[in-house]
Amino acid sequence: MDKSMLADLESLPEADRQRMSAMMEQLQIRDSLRMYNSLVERCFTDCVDTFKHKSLQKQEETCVRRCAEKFLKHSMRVGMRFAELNQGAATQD
Amino acid sequence: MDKSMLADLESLPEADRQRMSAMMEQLQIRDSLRMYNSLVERCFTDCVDTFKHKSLQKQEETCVRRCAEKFLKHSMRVGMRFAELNQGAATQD
Amino acid sequence: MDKSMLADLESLPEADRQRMSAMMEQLQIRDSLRMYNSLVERCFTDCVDTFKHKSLQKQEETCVRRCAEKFLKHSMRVGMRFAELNQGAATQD
Amino acid sequence: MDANLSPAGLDKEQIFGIAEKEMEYRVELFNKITHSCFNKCVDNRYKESELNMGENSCTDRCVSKYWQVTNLIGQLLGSGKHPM
Amino acid sequence: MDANLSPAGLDKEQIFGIAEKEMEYRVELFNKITHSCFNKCVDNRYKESELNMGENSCTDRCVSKYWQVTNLIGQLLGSGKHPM
Amino acid sequence: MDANLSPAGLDKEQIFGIAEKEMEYRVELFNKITHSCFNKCVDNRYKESELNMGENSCTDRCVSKYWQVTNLIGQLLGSGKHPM
Repeated sequence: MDKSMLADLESLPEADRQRMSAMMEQLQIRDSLRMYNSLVERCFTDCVDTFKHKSLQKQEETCVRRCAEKFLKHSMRVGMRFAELNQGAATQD
Repeated sequence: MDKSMLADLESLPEADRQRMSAMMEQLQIRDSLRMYNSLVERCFTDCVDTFKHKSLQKQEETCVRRCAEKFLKHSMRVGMRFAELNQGAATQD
Repeated sequence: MDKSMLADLESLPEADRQRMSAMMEQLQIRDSLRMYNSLVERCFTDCVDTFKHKSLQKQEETCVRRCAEKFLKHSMRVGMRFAELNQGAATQD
Repeated sequence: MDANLSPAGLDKEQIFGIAEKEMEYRVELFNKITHSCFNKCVDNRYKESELNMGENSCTDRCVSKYWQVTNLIGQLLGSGKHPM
Repeated sequence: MDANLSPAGLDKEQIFGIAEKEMEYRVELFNKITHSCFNKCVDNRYKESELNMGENSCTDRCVSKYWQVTNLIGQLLGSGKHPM
Repeated sequence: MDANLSPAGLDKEQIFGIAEKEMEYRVELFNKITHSCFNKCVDNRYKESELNMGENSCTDRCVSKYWQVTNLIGQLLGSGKHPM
């Protein structure tokens, strides 16, 4: 759907390309903030289950750290595979 | 809430109505893409559970096809009922 | 991230501040409608489980009312705590 | 875009803004009904690609009940002091 | 709208854009806290329409802990090499 | 912003609009793959902060299968009479 459209965009004058990249930048900021929000939600849901205290307990903090690190590593791996597939570089098993 | 507002819109000049319908078109494109994304997510979640292979297995593919077809039929039925209710055509049982 | 930026905004001329508050108003309208949608979804999911009738049964209606009231009270409480934390007024336990 | 700017200016912008939010709301409502009623009514083992009669009549009633819940909560919000 | 365009042009547009994203972020954070803490703290059988003391104090602690998780993960992201 | 307005006017606005939706779609697709494959492949008891070999290879296959499901459903939608 988009290949021809993106080709069209490359033929646009400089000013339009600038606007395009400003738009992408805005989308990336929004996306990063959403990713952050959903990461916090996931790790909170998976790691915090008791509410006898107002402060995070040591083991909850450890769990949150590991959750975030695992998720970020996972997310980078997905990003690499996703990029390969977007470039049609996927191979069969 | 909106009935009076939509009446106001109908009294707007031609140029505004054009802008309005361009806006609706944009929303429909975004909505279609979101619907597509959420349909894929649902059928993937329900149908794919083993990861010994890189390719979809025959039974997974069958499941995905049925899932998508069922969802689309369901969605069209909901759309008809939704339209009736929006028009105040709902009857009691 | 935002404190310096918001300070910048306060130094903007009147016209910009007006635009800013118009933007916030739009976001609040959208947010209220989303909150409404998600509240309905939650109470429907938790309270309605049988579909032998086309109309809400008495006990389902009672459940929905309680669900909505509880959620709104909860939401206001979260709002107060959230505001305190945003102002750095949080204390230790 | 410029062609649509009227002397009324900001007010018209606000009307468009509200109309846009209103449409987004309706689309989101439709999507939530579709997904909620699929979860409640349709067997997700997908043994066939047709909806059977039970699934269809469940869907009709589900949409109707969802709509009633929407109105009921709308009344609660409208009548009360809740600023939603 | 035109009245708000300044000589600074694009930069101001960017400031507005970032401020908008920032506000969206806060609204989304608030919504996620509200829903997460409702799930963790409030009995969803809805036997009454009041929140009891246990639910209220659970909510207070839940919001506090959610906030701490937000800060903790924010630190991890800020200190690390992760491009989020 | 004004500098970018061309004689073609509305058409260019539409191109930008569609390009924006397309990018939003890709971002959302990426996010859904990430979350779905995390749910399917990663142990959420978080006994360590590394992904083990099993989790990594599960992720690779999961992304590949998700992509195939996306294409399969895209074909169904494209070929059929469904207006999505």
